[in-house]
Amino acid sequence: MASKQHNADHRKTYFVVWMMLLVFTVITVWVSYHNYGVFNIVVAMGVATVKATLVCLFFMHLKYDNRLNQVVFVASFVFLAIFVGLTASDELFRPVEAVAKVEAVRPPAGNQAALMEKLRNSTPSLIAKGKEIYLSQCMACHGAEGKGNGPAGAALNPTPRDFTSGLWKQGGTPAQVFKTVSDGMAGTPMPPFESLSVADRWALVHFIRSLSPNTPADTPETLKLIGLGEGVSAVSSQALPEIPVDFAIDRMVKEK
Amino acid sequence: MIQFFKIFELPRSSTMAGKIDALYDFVFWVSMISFLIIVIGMVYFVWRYRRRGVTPEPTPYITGHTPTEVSVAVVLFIIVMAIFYWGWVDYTEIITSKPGSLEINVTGRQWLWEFEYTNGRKTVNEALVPKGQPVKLIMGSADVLHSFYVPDFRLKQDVVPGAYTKLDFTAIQTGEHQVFCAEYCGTAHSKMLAKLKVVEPEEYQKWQKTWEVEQSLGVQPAQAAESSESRPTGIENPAAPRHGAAPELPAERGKALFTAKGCTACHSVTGQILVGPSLKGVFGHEVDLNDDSRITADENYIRESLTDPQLKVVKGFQPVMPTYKGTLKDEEINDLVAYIKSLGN
Amino acid sequence: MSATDHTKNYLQGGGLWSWLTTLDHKRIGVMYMIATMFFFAIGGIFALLVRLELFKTGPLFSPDTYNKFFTLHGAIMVFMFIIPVIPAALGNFFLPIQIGAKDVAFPRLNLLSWYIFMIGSFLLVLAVLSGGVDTGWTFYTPYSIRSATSVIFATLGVFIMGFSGILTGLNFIVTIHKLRAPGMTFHRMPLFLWAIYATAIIQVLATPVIGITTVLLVMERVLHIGFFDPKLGGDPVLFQHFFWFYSHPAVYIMILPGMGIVSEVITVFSRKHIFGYHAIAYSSLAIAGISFIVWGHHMFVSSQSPLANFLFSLLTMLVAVPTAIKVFNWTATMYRGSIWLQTPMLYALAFIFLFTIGGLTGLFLAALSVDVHLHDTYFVVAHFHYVMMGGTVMGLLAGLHYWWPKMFGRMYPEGWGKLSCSLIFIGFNLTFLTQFFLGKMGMPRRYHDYLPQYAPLNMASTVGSWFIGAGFLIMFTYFIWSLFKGAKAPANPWDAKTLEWTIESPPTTHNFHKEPVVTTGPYEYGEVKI
Amino acid sequence: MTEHVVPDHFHSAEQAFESSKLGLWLFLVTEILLFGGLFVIYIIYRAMYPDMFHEASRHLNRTLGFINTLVLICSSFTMAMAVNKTQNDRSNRANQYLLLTLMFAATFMVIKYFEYTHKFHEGLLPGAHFSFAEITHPKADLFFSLYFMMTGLHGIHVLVGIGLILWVLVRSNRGDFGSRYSTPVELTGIYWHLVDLIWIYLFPLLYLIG
Repeated sequence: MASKQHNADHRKTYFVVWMMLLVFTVITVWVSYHNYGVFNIVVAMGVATVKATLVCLFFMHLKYDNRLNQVVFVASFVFLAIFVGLTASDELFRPVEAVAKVEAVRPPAGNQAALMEKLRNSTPSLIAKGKEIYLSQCMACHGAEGKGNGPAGAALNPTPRDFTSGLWKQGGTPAQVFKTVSDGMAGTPMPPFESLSVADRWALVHFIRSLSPNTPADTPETLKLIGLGEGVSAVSSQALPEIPVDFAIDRMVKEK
Repeated sequence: MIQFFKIFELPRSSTMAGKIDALYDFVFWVSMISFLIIVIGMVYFVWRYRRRGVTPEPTPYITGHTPTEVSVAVVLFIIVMAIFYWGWVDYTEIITSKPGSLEINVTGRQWLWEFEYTNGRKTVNEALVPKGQPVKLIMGSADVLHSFYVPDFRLKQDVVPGAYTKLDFTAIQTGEHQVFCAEYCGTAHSKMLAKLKVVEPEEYQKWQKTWEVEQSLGVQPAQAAESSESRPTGIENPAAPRHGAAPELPAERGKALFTAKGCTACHSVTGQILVGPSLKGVFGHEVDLNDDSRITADENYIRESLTDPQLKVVKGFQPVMPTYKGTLKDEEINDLVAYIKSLGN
Repeated sequence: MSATDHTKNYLQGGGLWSWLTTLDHKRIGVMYMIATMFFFAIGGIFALLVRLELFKTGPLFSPDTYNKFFTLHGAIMVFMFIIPVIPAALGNFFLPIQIGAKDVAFPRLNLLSWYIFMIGSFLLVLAVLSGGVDTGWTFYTPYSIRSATSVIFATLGVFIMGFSGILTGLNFIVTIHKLRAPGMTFHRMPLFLWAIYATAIIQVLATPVIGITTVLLVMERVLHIGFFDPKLGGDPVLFQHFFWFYSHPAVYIMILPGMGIVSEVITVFSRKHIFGYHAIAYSSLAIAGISFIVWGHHMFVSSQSPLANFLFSLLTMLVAVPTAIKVFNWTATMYRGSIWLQTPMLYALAFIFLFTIGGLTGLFLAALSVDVHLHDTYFVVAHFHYVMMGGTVMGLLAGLHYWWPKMFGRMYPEGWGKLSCSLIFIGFNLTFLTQFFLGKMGMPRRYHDYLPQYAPLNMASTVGSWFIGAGFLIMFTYFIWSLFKGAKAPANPWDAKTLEWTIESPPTTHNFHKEPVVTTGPYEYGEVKI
Repeated sequence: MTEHVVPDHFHSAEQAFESSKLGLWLFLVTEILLFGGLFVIYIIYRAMYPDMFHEASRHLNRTLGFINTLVLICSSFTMAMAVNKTQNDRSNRANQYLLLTLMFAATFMVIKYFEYTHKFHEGLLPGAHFSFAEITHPKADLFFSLYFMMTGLHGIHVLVGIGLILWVLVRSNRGDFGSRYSTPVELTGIYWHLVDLIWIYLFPLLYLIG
């Protein structure tokens, strides 16, 4: 174990190191309130590394330790750097068109959102169209009058929703019903109907809500679910085939 | 011995195939030579210095010879660097898109390939490309990872959901090339096959023109009044000569369509339950539906199951069958019904 | 050295409870061996089922069942057999003895790592019983997130087994650094220990990353955190980076111990000093180092950036150099030796033959343009079976036969040993040489059913797998038989010079009566000074 | 002062101490690589979506993060003092410092608890459960997934640290440690400093994005 005297001056260094750590923390916070652009990250990381080395050398006694432990500790950072470097060499250096593609996967704010916005409010013609689609796609499980007593529904567990009851498992606002129709309900036999076009699904939503006594209106909260309001949170994969080909092509041409 | 390897040869049907085969052969012979050096050396030593009696013979005290080891390392390093560089040069050619290539949108979906041409024409598990013209596939996936692999072209490219990937090739041989899915994607990964037909450029143009004319007349391809000769494959190639002497029976055409359109992915013809019900011995018999009613599986039921699959779903199955409305022509539906009828005995 | 009866050997004394709570590295090594060999049998059965399905075209099992078979074959063989078997079973047993120590540095930690390994494998067995997993042993997202099979059990099992690997690796590094007998400098250690040391370094550095990967995969399925799920904005290729950052070093965790054993066996059965001790020792460390910078060659065609492909292809080529030096040096060791063709030597020669093919076919897959053609085809399946089974398993069998007399004090039957070795060798080549050509003809991996043109080669491959099955069946029986009926083994049946042969077989609980002082290197054979 | 017996396969207590220290440093390597994985995801996604990280991180409570950093630094200091006191046979002073360290660790977890509940309430949840109107960037859920994964894993390590310090405190009270044998205290100390070191990096990366 370290000798007595050796320990005595340890206590002094601990105190000094402690103070320096507190000061450095204040510095990092202070710097973060001023915007120096990319310099911010460099300062933040620099100060953090200085604090880390202080803790390592003095608190963890690495300074007085034998060479093997020092090599072992430094080696872990070397291999972590390899992991970061080579993974970044792939993820951050992909050809622009592929990265741009990822953005294009988002339903573009343009025509898609406008279409969704227009179809969001119910119209008699939409309800009529919805009824026709309902009879071909949903009647088997949800029954002719939407009471959830469809012939195929009896065997399913849980039994299909009875729309006339006014109860909604995933919310009854137009956006929420749209999301349930588009993505289905995990853990239940309700499959995603993403193969139906957006217009058909809206028609269905309005027809279904016309059966139900409880029809709450949309809030910005629920609109988020289907990508209206300011941004989109859940990217439903069916957005992909919906992309008109020409949009993807001209996006590619612009990139090259 | 060379002849022996020939039977494992694949046709070289793209500009890249020859180059990739050249590097393959080079690495093959480098490996064969080093393998023989090591193995013949080993066998000779084992035979020459085998222990004859019970007591081991005296052996020399050799602890190594650094110069030979270093020279082995250096020689090998040079060879592998050459292989790397050669591979890299060919690879850059594989990934560079040539200007003016024909762009086709490919979507990999669990267990079938959808092709979409710039004029909006859609085909499933089948694509026609002109010979000699660079083609660029813009590929996206609708669910999980897939990989578009054409062994005859020696090319493959993963299809990643959430991003587009691209695969460039220039076909130099007409004919039919098999497309595989090379990235594991679930139950029917081995059934996710497609055919890539390479035809003469004029034929390709005619193929597109006839379709575009139909479109402009506002006639839905499914209901298009088919001319008398019906085409065996879902794709009309008017100029293609009718192969086979006897006119094909609709059932035979239906059988080809059954695999071509990806039905085998979910429906077996052997009675085995895959994703969907087996179609063996179904035609003409009673079928229980999800809504506990019973109907006889006649032509109308099969036709309706192709266009609106979710209407009458067989008991115990999920309504996940995609609709073929718009991608199957009417006479193709007739062929498929004929084929399923032939399974009905 | 007649077996002194006053100190009982480590096998005797105490019932099951004393085994289950033992701190003796030899007993823990035997317990690891029993567990890993049992899982090897299960993995092997799944392999035979996979080959049975591929015997001819047309479905024998349903596609889902087949997908579960190859997934479980992969997962069990990799995580429950080939990674732990040599380091944990043979390494645990012989590392302390070969450096002249009484035990490993942390005996309690050693027992804890065995229990963690059993808990992890219990979870994987639970995954098998609850319907199996059909995602492939690589658990690629997003399919592993969507699949309805019990992926969570399997990934948690892998997560827990990872800790067992870390603790073993940690134990070995500290033991090698701190407990070597007086006089046993690093350059007087047997090459098996250099290999185990390099493997332990990889285990400690790489295994935590599979830990975080499996945790994140479970979080994807449970909390939908979305790092690797394209539906939530994540990138599935990032998962592949995480998986292969561990899994490629893991394949070197598998092969390095095999190489260590072959170095031992070749020198003893050629009665010659190893050719280039320093070259082989430091190439083990070089391979361990390079193994961390090459993982991207698994992802050349998965939309990886051209820059990354360039770097990974270049760095992967570097691995060929230290590997080639090792193979060259083993062959050179046999020059002017006195070669005694016993079963361990047969397996070592089989290792050199098969591993050379495995290594060289790696060159095809490291070259970028050829990999675009061959990736995810049966060429890759053949390559890694040649390296893993042709390499590690041959090395393991060489080590098992070489050290069996020392571990259990019984000789295995030499004739049966040679028979099963030739059966396995022939069967192996028949099974996997054909798969190289299947791959060249473009047959993709993990195919439940294949096109007719691939049928003849697949049939031959399945027949080959039956030979392998027969060979292993014979081996298991004669090993069990030898435990009870085998001839009593002398202390040094092969007249070898490393420390484990200076004590009785089976060794006493404290290995050495008097702590050995090492004065010479491990391979001082060869009397004729040239 | 109960006599500590050196396990017989070691030659000396010094060798036993050096071995367990090397063993712990190797374990710390695995901890760094475990957290390293999450840092890699952070670096990749921050480089891909820098504006999203700026926007999302503004919704973290900086003052609480700042206080937590100070708390952990103080706990690191008290831990170092505890180790020093143990080595000087001043075990009752050491117990007090250990108690102080425990208190700091507990305050850290309490502050964390408030931060988490506040976020659950606001809907700043990871991945698919993210439903927070103000942030418009479609991938904002990635930041909060990262936030919860990193601070969650770190929190678990703090809990383990608390357990270790409690165990060491109990044995120290019993008088097991002194200048001759203080390995468990030193090793727990080094582990605790690593937990603090990881937070030193977490705090600027998550909270202080400019």
